[in-house]
Amino acid sequence: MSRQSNRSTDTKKMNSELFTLTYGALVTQLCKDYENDEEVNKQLEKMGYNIGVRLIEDFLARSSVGRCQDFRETADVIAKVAFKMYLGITPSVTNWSPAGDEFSLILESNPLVDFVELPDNHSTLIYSNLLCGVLRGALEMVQMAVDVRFAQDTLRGDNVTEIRMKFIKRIEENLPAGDE
Amino acid sequence: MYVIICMHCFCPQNYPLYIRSVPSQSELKFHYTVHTSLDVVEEKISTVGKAMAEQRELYLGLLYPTEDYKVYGYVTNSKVKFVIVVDSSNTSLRDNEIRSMFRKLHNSFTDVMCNPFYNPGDPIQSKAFDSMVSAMMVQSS
Amino acid sequence: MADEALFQFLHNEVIQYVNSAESGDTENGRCVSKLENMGFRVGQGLVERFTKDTARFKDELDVMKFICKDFWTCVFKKQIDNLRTNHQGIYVLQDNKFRLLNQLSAGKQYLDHAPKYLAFTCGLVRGGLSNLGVKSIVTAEVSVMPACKFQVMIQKM
Amino acid sequence: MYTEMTVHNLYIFDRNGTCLHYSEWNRKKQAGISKEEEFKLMYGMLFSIRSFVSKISPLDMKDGFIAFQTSRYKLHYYETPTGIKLVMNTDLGVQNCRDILHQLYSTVYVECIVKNPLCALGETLQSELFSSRLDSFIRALPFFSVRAA
Amino acid sequence: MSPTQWDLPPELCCRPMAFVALTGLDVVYNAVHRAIWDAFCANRRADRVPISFKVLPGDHEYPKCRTKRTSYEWYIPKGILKTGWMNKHLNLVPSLVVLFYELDWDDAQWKEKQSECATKVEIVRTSLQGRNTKVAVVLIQKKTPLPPGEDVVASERAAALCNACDLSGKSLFVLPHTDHLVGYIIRLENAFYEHAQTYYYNEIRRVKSHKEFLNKTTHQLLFVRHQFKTGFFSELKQDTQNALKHYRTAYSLVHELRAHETNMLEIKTLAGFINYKICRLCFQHNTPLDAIAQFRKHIDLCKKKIGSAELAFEHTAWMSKQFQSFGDLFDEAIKLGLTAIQTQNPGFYYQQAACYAQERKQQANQLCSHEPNVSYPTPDPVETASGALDFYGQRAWRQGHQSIDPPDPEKEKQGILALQLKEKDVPHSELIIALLSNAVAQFKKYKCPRMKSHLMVQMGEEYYHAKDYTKALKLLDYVMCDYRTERWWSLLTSILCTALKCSYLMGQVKDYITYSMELVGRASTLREDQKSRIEKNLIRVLMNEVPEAELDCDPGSVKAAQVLWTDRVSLGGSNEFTVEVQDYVPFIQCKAKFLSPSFHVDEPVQLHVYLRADCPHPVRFAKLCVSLSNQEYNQYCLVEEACKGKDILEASSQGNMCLVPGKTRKYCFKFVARTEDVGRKIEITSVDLMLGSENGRCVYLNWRGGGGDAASAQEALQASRSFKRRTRLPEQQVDWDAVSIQSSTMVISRVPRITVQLQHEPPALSNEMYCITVTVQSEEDTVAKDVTLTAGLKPGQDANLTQTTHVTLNSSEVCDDAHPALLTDIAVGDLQPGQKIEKKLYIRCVSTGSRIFLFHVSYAMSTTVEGKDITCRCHKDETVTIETVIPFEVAVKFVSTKFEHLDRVYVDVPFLLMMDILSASPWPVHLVSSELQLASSMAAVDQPQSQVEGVVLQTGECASECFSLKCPPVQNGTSTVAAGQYLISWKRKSVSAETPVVKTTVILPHIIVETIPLYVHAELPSFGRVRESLPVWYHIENRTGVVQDVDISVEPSDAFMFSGLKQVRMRILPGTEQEMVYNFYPLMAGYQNLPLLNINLLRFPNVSSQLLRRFLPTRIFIKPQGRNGDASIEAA
Repeated sequence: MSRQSNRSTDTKKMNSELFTLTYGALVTQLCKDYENDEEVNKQLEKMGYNIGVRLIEDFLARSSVGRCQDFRETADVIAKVAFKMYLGITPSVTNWSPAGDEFSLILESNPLVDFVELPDNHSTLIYSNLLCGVLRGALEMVQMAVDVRFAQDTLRGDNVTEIRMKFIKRIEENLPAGDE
Repeated sequence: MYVIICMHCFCPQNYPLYIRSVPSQSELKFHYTVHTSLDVVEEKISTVGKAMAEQRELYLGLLYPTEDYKVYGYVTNSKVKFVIVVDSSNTSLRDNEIRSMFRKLHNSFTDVMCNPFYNPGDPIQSKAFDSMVSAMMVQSS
Repeated sequence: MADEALFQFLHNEVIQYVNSAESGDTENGRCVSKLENMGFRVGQGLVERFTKDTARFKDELDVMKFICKDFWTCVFKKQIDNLRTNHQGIYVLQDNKFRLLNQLSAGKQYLDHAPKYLAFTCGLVRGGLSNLGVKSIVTAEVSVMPACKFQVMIQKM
Repeated sequence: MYTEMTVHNLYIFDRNGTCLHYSEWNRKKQAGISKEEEFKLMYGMLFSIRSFVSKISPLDMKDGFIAFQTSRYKLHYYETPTGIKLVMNTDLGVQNCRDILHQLYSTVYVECIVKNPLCALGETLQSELFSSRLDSFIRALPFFSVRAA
Repeated sequence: MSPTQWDLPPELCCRPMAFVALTGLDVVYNAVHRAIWDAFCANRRADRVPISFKVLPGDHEYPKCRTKRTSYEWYIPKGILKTGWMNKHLNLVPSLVVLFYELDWDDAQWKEKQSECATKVEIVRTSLQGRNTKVAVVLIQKKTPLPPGEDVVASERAAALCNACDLSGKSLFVLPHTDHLVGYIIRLENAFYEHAQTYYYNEIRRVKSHKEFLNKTTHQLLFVRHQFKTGFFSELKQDTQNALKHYRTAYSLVHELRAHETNMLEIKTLAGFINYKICRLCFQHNTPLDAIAQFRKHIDLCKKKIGSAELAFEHTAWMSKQFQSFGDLFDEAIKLGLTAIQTQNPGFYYQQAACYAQERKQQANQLCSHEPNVSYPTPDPVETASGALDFYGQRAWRQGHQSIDPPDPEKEKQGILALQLKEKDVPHSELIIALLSNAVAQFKKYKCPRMKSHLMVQMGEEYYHAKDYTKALKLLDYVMCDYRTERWWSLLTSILCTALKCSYLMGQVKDYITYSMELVGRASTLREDQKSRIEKNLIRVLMNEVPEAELDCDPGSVKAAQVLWTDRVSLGGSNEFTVEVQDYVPFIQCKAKFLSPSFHVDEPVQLHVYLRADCPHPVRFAKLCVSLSNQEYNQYCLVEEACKGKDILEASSQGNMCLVPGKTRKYCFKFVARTEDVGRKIEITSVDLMLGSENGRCVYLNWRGGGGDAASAQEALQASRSFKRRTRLPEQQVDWDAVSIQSSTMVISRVPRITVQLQHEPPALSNEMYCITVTVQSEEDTVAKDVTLTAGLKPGQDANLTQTTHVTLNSSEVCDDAHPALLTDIAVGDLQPGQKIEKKLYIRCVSTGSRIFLFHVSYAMSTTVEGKDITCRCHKDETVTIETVIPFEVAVKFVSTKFEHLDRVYVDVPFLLMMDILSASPWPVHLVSSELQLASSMAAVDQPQSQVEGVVLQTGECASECFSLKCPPVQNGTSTVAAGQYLISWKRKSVSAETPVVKTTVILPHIIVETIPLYVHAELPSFGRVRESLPVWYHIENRTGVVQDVDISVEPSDAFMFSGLKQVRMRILPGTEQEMVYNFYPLMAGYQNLPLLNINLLRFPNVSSQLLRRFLPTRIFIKPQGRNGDASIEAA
C-alpha cells in the first residue's frame, strides 16, 4: 500500500470522535427542525430515554453489576462504572441531599462538547441533554423513577458541568393483569 | 514584538476563511502579499503527484521572500491553506518553529471543523481559534 | 473515549428520529437524504482529524485507499474487504460484515429497512471524500445482510 | 440406569411477563394446553416462587432463586435487574447454569435484540438472526445431547 | 527614457575586450585597406578572439601617461575610481598598435621604404611613451609568399627590417592580400591577441606591484581601486575567474571603508558597480545562486546606508536601480539559456525595484515640495568645469573631498536644494509603471496569475496617480473579476474604490454607477458610513444630478470632473444603461421562481420574483419586468408605478416599489398559458429592474435567467449546508436563503376527466382476430369535442413486432399485412357529460411473444381560466401488455396400416397419415374444420374428409385424425417426396359467429418413397377359433417387369397346425399376382403369432423376408372353443 499508516490515531479515540461528531450533527439537525431550543432539549431528552432503555441491557450484559441495594450504590455505579465504560470519564458524586435522595454528578470534562462552541442565538440550548434522557431511561428499566437535569454546563459558561439526579419512586413489578 | 505580522486561512477555493494581521495602515498590502503567495501554494500542491512521500509534507515551507516579509505556507489534506507572514528582519525564527506554529493552527482549525455549529466554508468566528492566533502572534520567541 | 456501543445506539436513535420526523409523501427519500447530509458533515469533521498528521495524498486512488483502510478501520473496526474501480471514476467498496447491519440480520429479513441504516454511512464517505477534494456521489446496495456495497461515483469538476 | 444429558426447552420473559421467546429441543412431552396458557402458567409459577423465596429467605439474599428440580427435569432460572427472565429446562445431570444463561443473555439477547432497533422490546421476538444464534448457542452447550434428533 | 544619474555607465556594463589599434590603413580611399579592415570587423562571431579593433591615424596621439610615482608617502587619494579610467582602457590605451605598411620583398625602392616604415614605427612609439604597449608591423604584399626558407631574399630583408624598426621577429607579419584574405587575417588577429594578453598581464603585475607601498590608514581607497583595476584588467585579459576573485575582494574592501555622509554615495556607487560585475560574472559562469547570494548580501549591506536625510530619495532611487539592473542581468542570463523558477525569477527584482521607485516617489513628494518661489541655485552647484565628475559617486560641489570634517555648509545646502529641485522633475510614475510592467511580463511567464493581477492593480493605481485615468480604469477593470471570483472582498473593495474615483474624475456615468452598485453591496467591505455616502451619490446620479466628489482626489482633476458631470447632466438622451449583473455583486439581489416545475394549461402559471437590497438606505425602483422565452407573457410579468394592479396581484400594496435593506420582497405574477404552448417549456430569460426614471437617467439591472450574480451561487451552497434555524417569518416576509431559483417550467395539458377501460381475454392466440373492447366514459361537466382514439401497438418496441401485428376495426375479414400496427386518430365524435362509448378493436398477432398496446384518447375541451376562455386538448393514455401464444400444436406422423411408425413408404402400398392437434390455448378452441391438401406425390385411398370438424378443444385436450394414403410409382426406385399441407380452420369458442375463422396451415413433412419388386398381403378373417380351421390367402404380386422365381416356406408354429404347401418355389409373371391358400388350425386361444412366412426372391436377394413380412399380419386372436361361447363372446 502506498502510504504506510503513519496514522497511529488509536481507534478508541476515533470512535469517541465519531460519536461526538454524530451527536453534534444530530443536535444541529434538531436546531434546524425545531422552532426553539426548549423543544430541542425536550427531543434530546426523549431520544436519550430511548437509548437508555436499551443501553442498560448492554451495560448489565457487559458489567457484572447486579441489582443495587440503595440509591447511593446506584450513584456510584453510574459514576464509576457506567460513565467510565461509555464516556471514559469518571464524574464525582457530590451534593447529596440530606434525605439522600438527590445528588450531583460533576463532570470535569464532557466528551459530547469536545469541540462545541455555542452560537450566541442558542443560549437556552442544553446541548448534552441527551445524557439526562439516557440516565432516566436506564434507571427506569431497573425500577427507579428519577428526575435528571443539567444544573451547570461549561458550554454555557459555568466552570463545571453538573448533572442533578433526584430519586422519585421505586417501580414495583407485578403479575400481568387478568390472571388468577 | 509581533512574531507574525499576518496570518491567513483559506478554503480550498482560495477565498479567505480567516484573516488576521497586526493593526497597521499597510494591512491591505499584507492581504495582497498573502493573496499572491497563493500562486506558489497552488504550484506546490499541483506538483504533489510527482513528489516523494517526504516531500508531501503538509508544511510547504518558505513560499517566497520579499524585501520586508517572509511568507510561509501550509496546506491541510482538505486543501485548506494557512499562510503566515513574518518580518524579514526577524531572523531568530527557525523553520521548525514556523512548522510547529502551523501545526498549532491546524489543530485548532480541526477543532473548528468539528464544531457542529460551524458550517465548513463559512468565515471562522471561533473564539478559541481567535485567542489561539492572538497568542501565537505576540508570543515572544 | 466514548464506547462504540454508544455510537450504535445513537445511530439507531437518529434514524428512528429522522424517520418519525419525515412522514408523508416523499418521506423515505427525504429521510435518507437527511441522514446522508448528517453523515456528510460528520465525515468532513472526521477526515479533518484523521488526516491531520499524514502526508499529502498523491492522487484519487491514494485517497480511496485511505478511506478503505484507515478511515474504515477507525469508524467500523475493520477494513473494506474489497475495493474495485473501473478507472473512470467509479469505485465499489465492499464490506462483507458491515458493522451497522451486523445486528440487524444475517440474510434477507428486514432487507427493506437496510437503506436507512446505510444512508448515514454514505454521507460519511461522501463527506470524507469531499473534504479531501474528491467530489462524489455515494450510494449503497445490499442483497444479503450484513454484507453491503458502497458505490462511489466521482464528480469531475 | 443411564440418563442422557440434554436441554429440553427455553423460555424468555420480560419484566411484564410477556413471553418474548420460546424454543424447545428435546422435549418429550407436551403440556397439552395452548402455548399461551403454558407461558402464563410458567410465569405465574416463577413469579410466586420468586416472592416466596425472598420472603422466607433467612438472610438477605442476592441472586434470588437459581434453579429447582424434579425427579425428571431441572429448571434453571436467571433474571436480570431489568427483569428479563431466562428459563431453561434440562435434565438432572446438568450443573449450575447461571453463567451460561448470563452469557446467553449478553451475547445473544443483547447483541441481536437490544442492539437491533427493528426489534421492539417487550414483544415476541421476530429476529431470525436471534433464533438461529440462540439455537446454535444451545446446541454448542457441552451438555446438549449429542444424539439429539 | 534618457539615461539618469542612476543608470550604470555603459563602460561598466559592456563586456571588456582587448583593445588593439590599427594604423597605416586608409579605409576611405584605399580599396585594399578597406578590404582588410572589413575582414577584421566582418562577422566577429564567438569563435573569433575577443578584440576590439580601432583604426587610428599613424600619428594618433594616445593619452599621455603620467610619470609613475615612485612613492605613495604623501599621496592622499581623492576618490575611489576615476570616471575616465574604464573608458581609457577600453577605448583609448591600446594593448597593441599594429602598423600596416605596403611593401613587397622585392620592392624596387626597398631601402627607402624600409626607413619610412621605421620612422612610422618610431612615431607610434614616441606617442606611447611610458606605456607597455607593443608595436607590430604588418607588411601588405601583392605577391603570395614562397614557402618559408625558400625565399632567401625575403628572410634576410625581414631580418633587416626588424632591426631597422627594432622589432622582434614575432612582431613582424606579412599579409599577402590574395584570395585567402580572411584566413590570413584570422591568423593575424590570433597573433595580436597573444600580444594583448601579455600586455594586460603586465598591467596586472604593475598594479599589483603598487600594493607594498600602500598603508591601511591613508590608502584604503587605493586598495579598492587596485583590486577593481586588477579585476578589470583580468576581464580584458578574458581571465574571468581571477576577475571575479579580485572584484570580490574589492567588494569586501569597499564595505570596510569608513562611511560617512559625505562619501556614502561614492561607496554605494562603487559597491553597486562591483556588485554588478560580480553578479554578471557569476551568471556568466552559470552559477546563478552565487549571483543571487551576492546580490542579497549587497542589498543587506547597503539597505541601511541611506545617507543624508534630505536626499533620502537618492537612496531609494539607487536601491531601485540595483534591483532593476539585477533583474536585467537575470533576464539576460535566462535568454542565454538559464532556467528560472516560479519562486526565483527576474519578476521579483523588477517588482522590488518598483517598490523602491514608489518609495522614492513618496520621499520626493515629501522632500521636494518647495514653495514655488524657491528657485534653482546659481551657479549650478551640480555643474563642474569639465561637465563631468572626476570620481564616480562624488558631489560636484566638493569633488575629491575625503576628510571626515564637514564640508562648507552653505555649498552643501545649495547642492542639496539643487538635487531636490531636479528630483522634482523626475517622471516617477513613468519609471514605476515601466518597472511594474517588466515584472508583469515575468510573472506571466512563470505562472503567477495572482502576482500578475496584483502588479496590474499597482500599475492601475500608479496611472491613477499619474492622472491617466483611462489607462488606470482599463487595468483595474481587467483584474477586478479575478478578485471577485476568488471572493477576496477586501481587495476587490479597494480596487473598486480606485476605479470609482477614476470613473468619477472622467465623468464615466455607466462605470460610476456600476462600481457604486458593487461598493454599496454585500461584497464591499466598506464601513456603513462610506457605503451610505456612495449610495447617496448613486441616487443623485440616478436622479440625473451631479454626485459629490470622491474623497481625496487631486483637487485639479475634481474641478475638471465637476464640469464634465454638469454637462453630462445637462445633455439629454443616451442616459439609459443596462448592467449585466451576473459578472458583479450588485447591491440588489434577485431570485425568480416558478411555483411549480409544471402547470396544467387550465390553471394559471405562477411566478414569484424576490428582491433584496443590501445597501444602507432603502432604494426605490421604477420598474420590474421578467422576460420569458415566449415574449407573449412578458406583459403579465411586470410591475410599474404607472399600471397599478391589472394583471398583477397585490401590486398596488403601497411601498411596493421600494426595497428596504435586509428585507426580502416578493412580487407575484400570474398568467394563463397559451394552449399552443402545451408540452413546451417556459423559461425566464432575464429579469430586469429599472432604477431611476425614463425622463431622468435610468439603469436596468439585468439578471440573466432566474437571477443570481457573481457571488450568489456560492452563498446558496453555503446556506444549504448551514445548520441555521429557518426562523418563521410573518406572511409576505421570506427567508432569503430559503428561496431557490426555478427558472423554467413546463406547460402540460389539462388533466383529462375521462376513463378508458379495456375488456379482453388474454392471452391472444397467434393469428386470431383478438378482440379488445375500449370503453371511454366522460366525467367532464361539459361536452368533450372531437374525441379521437389512437390504438394499437405502442411505438418504440422491437421493430419486427410492427410487421407481425395488425390492427383493424372491422371484425368481418381477417386482416393482413396491409393493415397497420397502430390505428391513429380514430374519430369517435363528441362525448356528452357522463356519456360512455365503446369501440371494438381487432388485433392480429402473427408471431408469439408479448406486446405493449397503447390506447390514447384525446379530446378538446373549452373551459375558462382566470375568466379567460380557452379550448385545450386533453388526453388519456392506457397501455396494456398482451402475451400471444400458439392455439395448438399439430403433430404429424406416417404409420403403416398396422400403425407401426414408418420412416419410408412403398409405392402403391397403403399407409396412414396421422394428425394430433394438442390445444395450448387457455381458452377453448373451436375447430371449424380441417382439410388435407395432398401433393401430387400422394393419393388418398378413399375420399378424405375432416374427422375433427366442429370439435371444441379445452386446454390440454388433443384431437386426432388420420387419412389412408398411398404413393403412386416413382422414378428410379426411391425418392423423397412432399406430402402436401394440412389446413385447420378454427376460432375461439367464445367469439361471436360473425368473427372470421382463422386458417392455420401445417406443412406436412417429406417422406421417402420406395418401390419394391414384390408385394405380399394376406387375407384372413378377423379372428379364429380353437380347433376350427382358419383359411388364409396370401397374395403375392410381382411388381417388376420381369419373371420372378420366389421361394416360399412356412415355418412351423406351436399355436397352429396347418395344411398347404410347406415349402414351394414358384414363378410369377411380370405384373401378375399369385395366390396361396393355407388352412391354419389354431391350437390355443388368445392372441397367437401366425406361422412365419419366409419369402426369398432369387432375383432380388437384398429384399429380405423381414421386409416383406411387414406387409403381413403377425398375429391373430383365437377364441377358445365352447358350447355356447359365441353369444358370450359377442357380448364381450
